[in-house]
Amino acid sequence: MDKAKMVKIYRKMLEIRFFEEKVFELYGQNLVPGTIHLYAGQEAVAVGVCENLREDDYIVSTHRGHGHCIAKGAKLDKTMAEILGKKTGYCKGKGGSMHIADFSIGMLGATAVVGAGLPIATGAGLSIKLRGTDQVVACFFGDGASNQGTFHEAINIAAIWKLPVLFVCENNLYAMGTCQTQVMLLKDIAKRASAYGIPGVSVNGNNVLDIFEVAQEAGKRARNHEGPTLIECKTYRHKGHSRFDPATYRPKEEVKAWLEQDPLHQFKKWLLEAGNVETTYLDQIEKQVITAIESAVKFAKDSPYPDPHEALEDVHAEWR
Amino acid sequence: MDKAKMVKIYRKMLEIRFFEEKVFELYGQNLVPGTIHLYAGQEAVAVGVCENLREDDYIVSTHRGHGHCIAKGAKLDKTMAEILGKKTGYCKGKGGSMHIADFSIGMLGATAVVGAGLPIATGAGLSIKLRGTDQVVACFFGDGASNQGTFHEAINIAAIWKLPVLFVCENNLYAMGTCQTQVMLLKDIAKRASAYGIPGVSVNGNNVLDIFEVAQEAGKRARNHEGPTLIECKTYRHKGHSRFDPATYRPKEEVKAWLEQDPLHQFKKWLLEAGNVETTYLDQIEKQVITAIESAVKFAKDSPYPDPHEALEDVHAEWR
Amino acid sequence: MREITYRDALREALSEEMQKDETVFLLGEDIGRCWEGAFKVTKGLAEKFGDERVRDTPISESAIVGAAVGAAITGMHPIVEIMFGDLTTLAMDQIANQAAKIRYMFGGQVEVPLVVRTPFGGGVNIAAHHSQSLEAWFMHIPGLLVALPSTPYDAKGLLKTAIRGGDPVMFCEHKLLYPIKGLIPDEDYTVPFGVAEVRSEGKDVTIFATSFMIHKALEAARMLKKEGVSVEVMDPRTLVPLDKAKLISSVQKTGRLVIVSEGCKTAGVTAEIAAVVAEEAIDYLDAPIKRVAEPDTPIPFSPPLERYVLPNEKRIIKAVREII
Amino acid sequence: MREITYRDALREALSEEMQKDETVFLLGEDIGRCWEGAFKVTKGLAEKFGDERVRDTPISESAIVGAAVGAAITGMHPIVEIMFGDLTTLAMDQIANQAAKIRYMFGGQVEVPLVVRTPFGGGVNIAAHHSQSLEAWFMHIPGLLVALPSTPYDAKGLLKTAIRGGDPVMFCEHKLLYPIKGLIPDEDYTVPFGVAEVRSEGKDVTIFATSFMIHKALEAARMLKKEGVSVEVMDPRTLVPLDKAKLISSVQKTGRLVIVSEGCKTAGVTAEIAAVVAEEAIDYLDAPIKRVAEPDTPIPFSPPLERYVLPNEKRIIKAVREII
Ligand SMILES: Cc1ncc(C[n+]2csc(CCOP(=O)(O)OP(=O)(O)O)c2C)c(N)n1
Ligand SMILES: Cc1ncc(C[n+]2csc(CCOP(=O)(O)OP(=O)(O)O)c2C)c(N)n1
Ligand SMILES: [Mg+2]
Ligand SMILES: [Mg+2]
Repeated sequence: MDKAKMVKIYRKMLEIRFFEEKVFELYGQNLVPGTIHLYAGQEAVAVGVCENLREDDYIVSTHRGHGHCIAKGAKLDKTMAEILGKKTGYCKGKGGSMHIADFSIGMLGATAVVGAGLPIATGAGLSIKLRGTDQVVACFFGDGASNQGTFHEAINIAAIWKLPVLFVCENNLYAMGTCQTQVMLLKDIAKRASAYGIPGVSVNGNNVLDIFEVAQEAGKRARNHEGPTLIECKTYRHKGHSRFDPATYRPKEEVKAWLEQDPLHQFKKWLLEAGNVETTYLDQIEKQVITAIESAVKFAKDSPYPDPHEALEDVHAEWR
Repeated sequence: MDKAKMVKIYRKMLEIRFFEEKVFELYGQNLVPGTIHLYAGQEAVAVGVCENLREDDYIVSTHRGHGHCIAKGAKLDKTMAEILGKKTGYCKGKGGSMHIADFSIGMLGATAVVGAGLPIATGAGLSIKLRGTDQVVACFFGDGASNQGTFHEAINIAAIWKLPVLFVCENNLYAMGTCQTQVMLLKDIAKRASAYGIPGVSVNGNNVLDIFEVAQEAGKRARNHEGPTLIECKTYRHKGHSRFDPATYRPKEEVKAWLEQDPLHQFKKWLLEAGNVETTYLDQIEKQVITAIESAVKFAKDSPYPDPHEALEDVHAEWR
Repeated sequence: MREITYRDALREALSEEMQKDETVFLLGEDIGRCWEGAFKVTKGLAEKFGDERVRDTPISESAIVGAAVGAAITGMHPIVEIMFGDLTTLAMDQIANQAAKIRYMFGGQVEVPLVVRTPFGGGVNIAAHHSQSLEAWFMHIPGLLVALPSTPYDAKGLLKTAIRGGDPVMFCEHKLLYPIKGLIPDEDYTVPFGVAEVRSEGKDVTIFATSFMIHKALEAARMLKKEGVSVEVMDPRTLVPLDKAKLISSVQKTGRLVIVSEGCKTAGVTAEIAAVVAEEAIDYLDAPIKRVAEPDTPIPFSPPLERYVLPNEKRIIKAVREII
Repeated sequence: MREITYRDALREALSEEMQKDETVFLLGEDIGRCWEGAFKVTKGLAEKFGDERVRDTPISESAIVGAAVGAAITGMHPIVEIMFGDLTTLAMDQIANQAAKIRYMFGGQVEVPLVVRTPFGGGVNIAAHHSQSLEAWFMHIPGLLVALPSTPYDAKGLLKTAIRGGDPVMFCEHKLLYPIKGLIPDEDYTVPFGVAEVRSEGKDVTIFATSFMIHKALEAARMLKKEGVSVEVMDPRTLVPLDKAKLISSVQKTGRLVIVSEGCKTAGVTAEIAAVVAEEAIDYLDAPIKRVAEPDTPIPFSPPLERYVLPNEKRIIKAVREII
């Protein structure tokens, strides 16, 4: 991997981290309607996967989707505006945090129904196959989602039709307050791949380079018509599940241990030590990112809310 | 296994076979409304499993359920009457072939929605656990059903809660016209058990003694609070999927090979050769079975249809 | 004009649209060359268009519809067959939460051109899990269009419109209609959504009927005619969009309305139609509205029981007489 | 009498019935000790009754409801919590085809004593997948009972009735009702199904409203009173069974009917109520029926948009004025 790429990865991860910190702050100021599910702590997954994707590749996202959007190349300002319910947001304020999409960059949208994205990603894979392009789809979902029937049905279909889908399970150990160990006997969700005859890989979800490599391999297989891969990224969310969750169900030591393995800090350290990148350069990037986020926030704050009657638009396609 | 048990097994298998032949005949005479899914060819599965069950154990059945009913001990006459839509049938004619139940013997009913029985069986298992009895549940379903989301969700739940359920997959290679190889990459559906951390066993579904043993083992585990087992029985249906299906999608050689492994003939042969049972005794049983079926048919034919207005009864429980 | 069956009319629509548009493809359980559809609608299509475009699936209703959604939002025009309408219950999240809402939630960024074909209705003694009519559920979910052709002409024309459109369409067929015959033009044609058809003109009472019930309504109208009652029979052809204008003008003319539809009475199709008239045209009514539907029971298996719950000519005539 | 919240009232019902009847148990996602329910209804119950009877489940809606069905037909009284009503779509086969139909299909051999509790409704800006109201779907499926309490008193009393009964009950709560307070008796009581409650007597117009909308209707009634309009506000408390008699006698008295319910207008709760009156009591009406519901759109996220689609006092008052 060349330096430019490494730095780009760092920048993206930083963007996500700072973006989420800002969302958290704005939330405290009562500027974010509804609820939020922050991605902080899982940045390595979205970025490690998406850095293998082209603009015309697709992703399918979840309720915890800000990171996926940014990693795929969504604009910070329109993302933030959507989260604030503004007219200038990606979905004109209709979707909000849990339903961001940007079809112009292959971001096929987030669904707030846990597990509902897997069949949709499979369908995008089928579409690629039928259209005969060499695109791929990355489908993000959580450990909790892997107990939904859709997980089973969709991966099986992708397997038998050899569809170009990367099923990326972000195993952050919890689904709301429910620990993985309560709801499945397996330790490695990746092992479920064997039920469909496809490869399954468990990877350190806080190491962006590991993820990058695994996703690269899976991407190659996909583009080569060799079918889907199930990638399990073991990671951790830094905050509670949603708005008011203090996450007291997580043992303190566990939280501490994971925070020490912060994917961003680890990668920064690696860049400085093994990557031959200079601190000043990273500081510079950090400043740029902060500026970009500030300007996104300003854009979002300054943007108007949609007009109420716009609620009646966009239900049906144009042909009616 | 003692001789009496062996002979009982034979008798049950024979009952199912002759019963289904009769249903087919009555169907030809236009006495069976709707459609039918015959169990002929798969007798070893229902009998091999159910001979391990007590009367207070449960089974959950499918659209191809006559064999399950008879194996669990349902009365031939009330079963036949139900299939003919008569008032004297198990469900007063409301259920028909696809929805027979006999709660008095723990037959919790057949559902015609493929895969819908698995969660119900899991719930019966949960009920047993909560009530603290040592009953077990056997849940029958097909190869096709194992691609439903409910398969995944239900087995996972039974696994984590260690519920006393035998998930019995009758892999007859086809789901309607769809061959197993078209819709899953695995050869052995039992391997899917590993996705849930429970044992999975593939067994010759045309050998009743093999099935009996595997189910015995699984039953012991279940009664011992060690949790569920996935049992795959490789078998074959002798007829088409349903009423008018000539089953031409099945290669002739395949059909021939399987017919040669008829579970009933094999077991009969074994009884005569290894089991020390005399032909005359088996002939006698055969006669008894034929008589029993004839009388069931007579009962069913002679029974009245329900009164039309009975259609309005049984929607709600008594308390209203 | 040619006379063909409803089943063949559907197949022609599929075939012609697949011929014309490469992005149109079919998926569903047993629609391919081995079985060719539980009701044989896709007969011959796998041979003609190949297994890739006439795609057998595992028994995974939720993922089938979901896959169609994913294909629809990435440039394809999928047509799903769900073998029995009762089984749409298994895919209801993908239908009602995903397909129906994606366009809206994402601020109109994308269309979801997707057709779900499925047979509803009773009458063939296959009991509670294979005989329901659930159109009312779909009507209740904004974003979905709901078509329910009653003739071969409409079957072909509405299906073509559905395929050419950009919205998810719940295309509700009826098991007993597949073999019925009717005339269709030789050339390409479509039937627009939202345009009701008066199947028989009359002035004493309006019978609004859907799908297979149109034929029962026409039969009732013929019998009533003998008694001197002039019946207008109206077929909405699509429930979403609904041709309110035609419904209301017919009620304005006749002053009496009987609504006939399979599916359970409570909160069913007949409820919405009655409500529209009670809200927007009550002054034209000279009598109570009558609804003829299934009583609130599941569909029973045994023939005398099933006959008892399904709406028929007799019950329609009785309803008409009660308000004439 | 004590004043407690709707949330606490529900919890008391659960707790008291669990205390009384060993076969009653709870299952659902995050209802156990770690989270205690997304809306905290089950707070403290796991501690009190143990993890076996207050059972956290995987995210598997279909199997959760299915498991409850299996438990219900083998001697238990399960109470399922589905975290959001929108997610019942994932369990619709188990709800509508299994739970609802088992008793009927099997000729009355068994009861299915099962309660599915789930919150519906908008108003908290959580967009299209977490804000729907789908009661109309359940009404359409025979075999299900549908309760929708609007007060703490009813929440407790109806839930007890639901738990003690032998039928599957869709118990529809409302997100905005959880914190509201009301009086309940100290002693054990139940609220019967099928008995509507007149929340405010009046003679000029009847407002039939459900769930959270009762409070909007009462607010509207207060404001209209100032203008000299006397409004009768009726709360059905259960939609199945429906207290038709009380509805009709109120309409007979007032001659005017406004029906208010969240959920989309088309084929929704308001449709059935309008249809019942159009069929059985049209002669009492002096004006068209009015329906106040969500327009046919998904629920949008942004506050001004969401406010625009949800029914409110203003729209109710407007509807009343249009027919007064
Ligand atoms: C089908 C469904 N069930 C329940 C919920 C409520 N819910 C929202 S997020 C969540 C937990 C999801 O856990 P996981 O898949 O591990 O993702 P994570 O939140 O950890 O990123 C739940 C239960 C939902 N939105 N959809
Ligand atoms: C959910 C569902 N999808 C489709 C059908 C239609 N159908 C009935 S039986 C059947 C095939 C079932 O195959 P399998 O599970 O292998 O059982 P088998 O018929 O071979 O015994 C299908 C597709 C159904 N009844 N339910
Ligand atoms: Mg998680
Ligand atoms: Mg099979």
